[in-house]
Amino acid sequence: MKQRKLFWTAAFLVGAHLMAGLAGFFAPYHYAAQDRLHPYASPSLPHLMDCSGKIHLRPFVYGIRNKQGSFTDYQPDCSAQMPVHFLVTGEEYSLFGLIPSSLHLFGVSGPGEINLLGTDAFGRDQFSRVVYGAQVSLLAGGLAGVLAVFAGVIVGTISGFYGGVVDEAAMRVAEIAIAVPSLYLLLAARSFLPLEISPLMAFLLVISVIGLLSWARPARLVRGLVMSARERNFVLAAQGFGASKSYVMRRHLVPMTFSVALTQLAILIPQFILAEVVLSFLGLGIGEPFPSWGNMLAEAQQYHVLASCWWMLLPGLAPVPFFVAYHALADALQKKTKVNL
Amino acid sequence: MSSSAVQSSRTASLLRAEGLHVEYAAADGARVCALRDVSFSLEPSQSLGILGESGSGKSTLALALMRLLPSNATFTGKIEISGRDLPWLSSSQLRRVRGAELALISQEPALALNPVLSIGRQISDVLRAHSDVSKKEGARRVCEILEQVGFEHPERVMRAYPHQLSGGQKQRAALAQALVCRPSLLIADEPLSSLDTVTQAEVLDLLRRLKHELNLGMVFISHDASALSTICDRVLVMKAGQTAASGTWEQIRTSSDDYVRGLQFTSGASCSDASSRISPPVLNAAPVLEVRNLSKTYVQRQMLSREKFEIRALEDVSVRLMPNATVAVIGRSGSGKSTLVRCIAGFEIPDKGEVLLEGDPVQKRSSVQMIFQDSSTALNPRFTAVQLVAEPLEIARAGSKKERIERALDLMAEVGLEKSWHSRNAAEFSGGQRQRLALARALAASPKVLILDESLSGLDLSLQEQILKLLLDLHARHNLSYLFISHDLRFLPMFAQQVLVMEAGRIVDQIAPNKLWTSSCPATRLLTRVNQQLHARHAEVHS
Amino acid sequence: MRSIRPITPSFLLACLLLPASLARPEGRQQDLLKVSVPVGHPGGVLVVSQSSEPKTLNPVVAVDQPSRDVIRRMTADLVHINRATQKTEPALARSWKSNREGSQFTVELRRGLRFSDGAPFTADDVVFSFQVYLDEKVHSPQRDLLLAGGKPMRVEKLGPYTVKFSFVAPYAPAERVFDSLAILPRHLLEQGYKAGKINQVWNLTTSAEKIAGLGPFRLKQVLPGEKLVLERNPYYWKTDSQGQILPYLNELIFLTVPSRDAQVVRFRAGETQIITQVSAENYSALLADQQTGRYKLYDAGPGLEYNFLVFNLNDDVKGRLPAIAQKQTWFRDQRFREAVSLAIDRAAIVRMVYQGRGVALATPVSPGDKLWFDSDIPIPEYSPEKARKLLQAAGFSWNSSGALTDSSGQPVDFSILVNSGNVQRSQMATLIQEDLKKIGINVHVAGLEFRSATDRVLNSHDYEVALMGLGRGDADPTPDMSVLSSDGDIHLWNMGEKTPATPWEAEIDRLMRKQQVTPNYAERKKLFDRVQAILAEQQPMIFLASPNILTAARDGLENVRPAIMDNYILWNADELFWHTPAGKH
Amino acid sequence: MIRYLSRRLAHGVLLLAGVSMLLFVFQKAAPGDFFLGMRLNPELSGQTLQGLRAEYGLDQPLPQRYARWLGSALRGDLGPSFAYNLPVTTLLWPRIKNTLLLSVPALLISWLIAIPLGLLAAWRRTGWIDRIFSGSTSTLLALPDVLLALLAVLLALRTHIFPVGGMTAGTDAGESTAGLLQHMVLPVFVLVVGSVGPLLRQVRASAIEVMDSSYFRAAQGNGLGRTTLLFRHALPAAANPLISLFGLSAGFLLSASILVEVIMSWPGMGPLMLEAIFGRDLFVVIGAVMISTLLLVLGNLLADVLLYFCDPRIRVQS
Repeated sequence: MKQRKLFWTAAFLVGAHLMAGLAGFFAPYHYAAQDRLHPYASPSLPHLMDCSGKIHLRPFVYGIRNKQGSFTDYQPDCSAQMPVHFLVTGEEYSLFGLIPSSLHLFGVSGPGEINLLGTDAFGRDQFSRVVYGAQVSLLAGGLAGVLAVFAGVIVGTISGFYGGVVDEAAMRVAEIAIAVPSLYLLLAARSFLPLEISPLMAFLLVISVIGLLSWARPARLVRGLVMSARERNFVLAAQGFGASKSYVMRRHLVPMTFSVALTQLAILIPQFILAEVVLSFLGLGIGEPFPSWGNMLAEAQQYHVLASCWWMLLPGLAPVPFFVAYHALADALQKKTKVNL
Repeated sequence: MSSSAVQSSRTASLLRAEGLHVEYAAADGARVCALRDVSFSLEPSQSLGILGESGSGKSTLALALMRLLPSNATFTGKIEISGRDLPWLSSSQLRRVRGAELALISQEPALALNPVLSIGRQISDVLRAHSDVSKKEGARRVCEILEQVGFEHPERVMRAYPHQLSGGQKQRAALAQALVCRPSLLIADEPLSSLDTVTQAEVLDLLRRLKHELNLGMVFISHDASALSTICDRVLVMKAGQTAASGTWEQIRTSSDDYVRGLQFTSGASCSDASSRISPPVLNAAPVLEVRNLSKTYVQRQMLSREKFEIRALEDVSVRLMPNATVAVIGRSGSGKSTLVRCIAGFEIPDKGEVLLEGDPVQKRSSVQMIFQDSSTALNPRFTAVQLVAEPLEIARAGSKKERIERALDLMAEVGLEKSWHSRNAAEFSGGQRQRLALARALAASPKVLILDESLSGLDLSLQEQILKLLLDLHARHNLSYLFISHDLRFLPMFAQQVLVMEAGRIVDQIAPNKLWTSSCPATRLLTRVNQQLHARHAEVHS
Repeated sequence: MRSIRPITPSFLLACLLLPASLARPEGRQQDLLKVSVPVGHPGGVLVVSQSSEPKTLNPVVAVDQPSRDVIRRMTADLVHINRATQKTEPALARSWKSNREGSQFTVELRRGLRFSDGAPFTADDVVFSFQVYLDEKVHSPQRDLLLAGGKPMRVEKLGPYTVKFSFVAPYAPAERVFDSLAILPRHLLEQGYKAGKINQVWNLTTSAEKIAGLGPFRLKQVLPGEKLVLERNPYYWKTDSQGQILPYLNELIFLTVPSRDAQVVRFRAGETQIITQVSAENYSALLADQQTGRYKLYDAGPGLEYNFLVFNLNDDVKGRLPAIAQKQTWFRDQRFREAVSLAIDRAAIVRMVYQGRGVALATPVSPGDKLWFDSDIPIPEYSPEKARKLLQAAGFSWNSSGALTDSSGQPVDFSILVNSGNVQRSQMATLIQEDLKKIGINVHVAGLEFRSATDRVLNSHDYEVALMGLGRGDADPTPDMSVLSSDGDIHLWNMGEKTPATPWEAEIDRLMRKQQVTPNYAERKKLFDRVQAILAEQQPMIFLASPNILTAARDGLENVRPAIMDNYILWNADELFWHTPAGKH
Repeated sequence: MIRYLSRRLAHGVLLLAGVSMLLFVFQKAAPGDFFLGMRLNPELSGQTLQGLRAEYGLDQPLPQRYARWLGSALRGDLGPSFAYNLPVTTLLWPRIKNTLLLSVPALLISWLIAIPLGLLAAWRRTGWIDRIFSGSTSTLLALPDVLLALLAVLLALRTHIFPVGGMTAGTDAGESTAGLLQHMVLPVFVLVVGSVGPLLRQVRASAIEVMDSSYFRAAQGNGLGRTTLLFRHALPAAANPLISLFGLSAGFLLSASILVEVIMSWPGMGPLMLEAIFGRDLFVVIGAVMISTLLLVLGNLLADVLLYFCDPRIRVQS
């Protein structure tokens, strides 16, 4: 049963990441496509019944037009019915940045747009941006998580295996790494990057810095594990066969940390996804026009958005299914780890 | 108690189990049957022994009787305690039965006591859960029971925490906790297996005494027939979750079933047979292993404390091991045996003294190999069998990968493992097979000296015998010298040429094995006496 | 939520203070200033939010807006710029005379005035104040404005109420620089000044009785990080037309509310009573429920802030930053700059970023600057077609994928550096990115936090194009010299250039220097118009838009006359009053 | 004990020194200094700013500045704030108080919720209760603090039950406890919701470990009641990792609420720290981090002392 749960959560996560990777297909529009006539349009949900009460078989959305004297208040335009189609050709995009395509999962025919989650200040489709934003947020979480765990396993293994002065030094440095706020370093890191690299690259580099800086916690865990592991009989036995230190670490100790590392990864990735939100909130996140869950949510701190555009808060909920899945994965891994050890 | 007495007078049975059936849902969704149609009954103040090899479902039976099965287990069957149907009790009724009428002591007393609560509190909590006693009265009763289980200073024990007690004391405290409410039935799940022989004898004595004093009904679970035979009226033999035999000792003893017999007796014949094959040690040659004046002191520092504790684990210990010889080291737990072998194997660095291999300080560590007590910890669970055996070769960079695998397979065959098992993980082998695997792997390192650190004590009697036979075989074939660590003296005469008795880090007696029972050294005499006590019935049978 | 207490402390205070202020202790003649505004009732409390807390109460060192906003309510100047008319008018100086060339001013002070602690105000205080401001060791930010021709002004006391100021050269804006130069109480500060500790006095931990000024309010209490409470100065020197001593309000409370959006939230919830500045989007949101919210919104028209793109034309990047130096060949071409300007949809910026509450700009001077705006200069039109033609004429072409390439086939792309903390400017950058894509220019928007961005523009010059905004604090061209003159401190497009790099820059330098010494307004205006025309033609900076000054106040607050200078709504705090005397909302 | 504590304190001092040095280096690495921010003001000349820089010693080389700062820090003076012209300690103290006013109750409430709920979840570890539990803790963890705080503001704005921000009403002088409590409700609530998720998981995990142990099964087998089992037996045994976590959380008392404070305009360390970091008000940042680090050190020390009293294995000598 647990195996099955593990399988399904892993399958969900793979699927969700794939969906983010295939954002071009799932998103009806490009993330940067502006519709300057319709900023802050509220979500347009597909209808089956039109203004006159007639039922249609194919779902459709209405176009919108500005209310008198306002830039951001709209009313549905009953005269512009736009049926929803599936697998339509639309704007060009490239899958994984390689395969050019113009096929989209769904879209509407007609002059207007379908905005399942409304539009933002530039009239950009929020749904498309959430889907594309997943790329940035998940990539950020994954990248930083992998780096943190990787660095943590290396430092933790060495520190736990050698003990003594090496361990003492590593742990003192770890304390410092935990105590220092990374914000300061981020300012430095971001400002040193050349400007001509794209905001996406710049952001990924910044998030990598965060990841590398977060080695301390996984390192402590791995260290504890290695410290107990190096006293285990099979490690002693290997040494009894005359094994070198590097052999013992490579063959016995590091593999033993894998499950802890994997669990840490499943715990850290969500944390880094949230870190991205905080960074964006402070204006240190990914730059325009790239969407991320964080910089989309950051817009909601503006009063007018908060007070009158509730849909702008929705990107804040996007991480929820991922977190549930990641935590389920972490739990399942933890249980598995326990059985194995 | 009075109500149960009334009921029991009607049904006349203290415990009746009928058709017990337990299945576990395994992680991969499969169902594993741990207990299959087991039935028995027990009259008040009677005791029933449950005998079986490890994995035969004994512990599942104990948990089922307590209704403490884990959540992935499904139970069917009928259990009546003093006429009440246990599986149908509500959780609050069940709570009232547990501890008051029915109590459990389990395998590992160190794990059965909450490490952060004082003994007194743990016992009085049980008392207070079942009867409305005042604090003072409670303390008195706790004191009383502690005295009854043989503590001399119950007040001190009440304030103590589990880690301050020795293994035997812990088991006694656990016993006090189980018995404080005067239950009519005690389920003892391998209460001896984690104790050293001396303590085993003490606890066994105590149980016998309490059984009489308290009129206790008892279900005693063990893999050790000789210990069981000293306390149980009747016995139930289990095999793979099923009843293999049951009845009085007389009936069991005369059973024709090989399994049932194997659990009780060693066929001394095969052993002596093997010992005849033992090549005599070369006495005049230089010792293959010489340990000179080894001393080792551990310093323990308490967190938050300035004081240091010095534990003198070894004091001026010297050992000489001749080629092809076997030296046994015996002693109570904590006498320094393990430290000695760890120093020899190079896992510890002694403070003083030296370890010489063929006259030189040990150069190649692989020449001295160690077989650990619990082989499951000595084998990396991630490795397959062939990887495990080939590991010493890989480390020594001996031959090509193919050659190494071939050699490993040969070694597996030599120790009696099927070559076709090569891709199994260590966990997929049984205890005895794992010990063979460990041997094969030690041999792969072509050692001169093999240290056997209680290598037999985790195994059932029949398995012990098989491994011993294998050891004797290998001894001859590979020109090995054995350093044999044990607290069980039964096999020594057939095996060792010399016995060293250790106590408190020193060697207090050096003696030939056949003179063990006549030694004048008090430590040796204690060990021999206890062994005799524990295995009294066994000895009887053997003779 | 809040219970109505029978006697609020502030009400009690009003009762106590009122008789005291009516019965002035001396019968001596006082030069009070009578202002003609609608007459109000005394009493009440006004709560206003500030985006960060004041850093100091010391006028000599204060540079940040929150500190200045508070200090200006507590102090007074000799000559004051009327925020509504943008012209100077008498304040502590009853009158002043200047010599013909405009280099010497003789100021007659009002008599019989008192500081808020009751100490009398004389010429000595004026002389002391200027001594402090001009002291080089003090590093007062005000000093720089008091220099003409690089030399400090001289201050002489001619009598107990007469002071003479002289500059070494004619100084056209002289009158205006007296504005907001707080006159300091010599009796409280001289000791600190002599001890060399003038920078440390009057900080947020100083007790209220040690701080005094000539402004309408005086300090009552500081709750660090939270709020600062001012109370009515009973010795203030302005009266309304009926002779009531101003100010009307009993207390003025500055609440620290870190973000502009949170300020709106607090206002909307009724916890503050005015907002100094509202963003256009928030303004629209507030407008929607103005009725239920019981507040009024004010649009004071275009302010003095101007947003612009600036091209990196610094010479020192050559060799040091080759990639940028290469792009500078495009940037140096006036036709390229103009094409970029033509491709930017300024109307869309005004509409999308300012919700229509702003104006497109052709020069740094917005129409809000009543005295210096030149309506003859047209706003650059939005025409990607014209931009394309211009680029073609300048030797650019487009490759097969539609990207603009220069004559050597190099694709034209650049990054726009923007302060990521500024929502409006980030939005502008996003819009411009989209606009320039239409003429084939690929733009990266590089958002950096404020100081990192500023460091690149001012110090390292490691940027290509920057989107920035500057505020013109005073409606006068002189402070613009530091941007426009080629030797200016923040001559953004070419920092630290020794001599003007181009003839048109030389021309700007000449015109700016000339206007500074021309006393006649009409002549100065002509000179500055010419400067604006050159800027509009050469476009070293592409001026984009200027937001309207939008403010809001709760219903019942009277005499609210928002202006585009200084603190937009509090500038006449002494005249504000609650329609209902208790001032309850 | 004294020897141990002094060793830990020495570690703490080492940590403080390391952190401060690192901050100096970082600060140097981040471009621009405090006074750069004033340069875009057309009224200020570069010369004046240069003078101000010199006055604060910003023109000196880094090691020299660090040495000077270290010297004064040892005397208890953490340097001046450039922006406020005040000693950092004077500046920080009231804000630390305000922040603790939020974070300490939030911390305590979170633990008070997490312990019984976590124990219960561990007890009822199968079936739908567990699914709801893990689903809701994951959701709690997934909701960014930013979103929670914004939702709280929205709630306050729509319902008018609670004030939308700040510590006291604008017109209050700040003495009324009732008013203060009213203002505390929402931010504390947001902090609790934001922090209770991981605690719940931790409590549950530790408790499960204990409940899987044979001594717990033995206690169950002895017929102890549920409350006794959970609170008298499971909780003390599961306490070790929780106490360490509790000690660790002391280090975040000052920083955990930064975003909430900013969004809900609580006059604590949050707004000040952000302003100081972005404004390069060096000594304010260093001072704040120093105090945070000190809390971390003290928190760990406190955890050790608590462990000493809670865990007899540490306390009693064998």
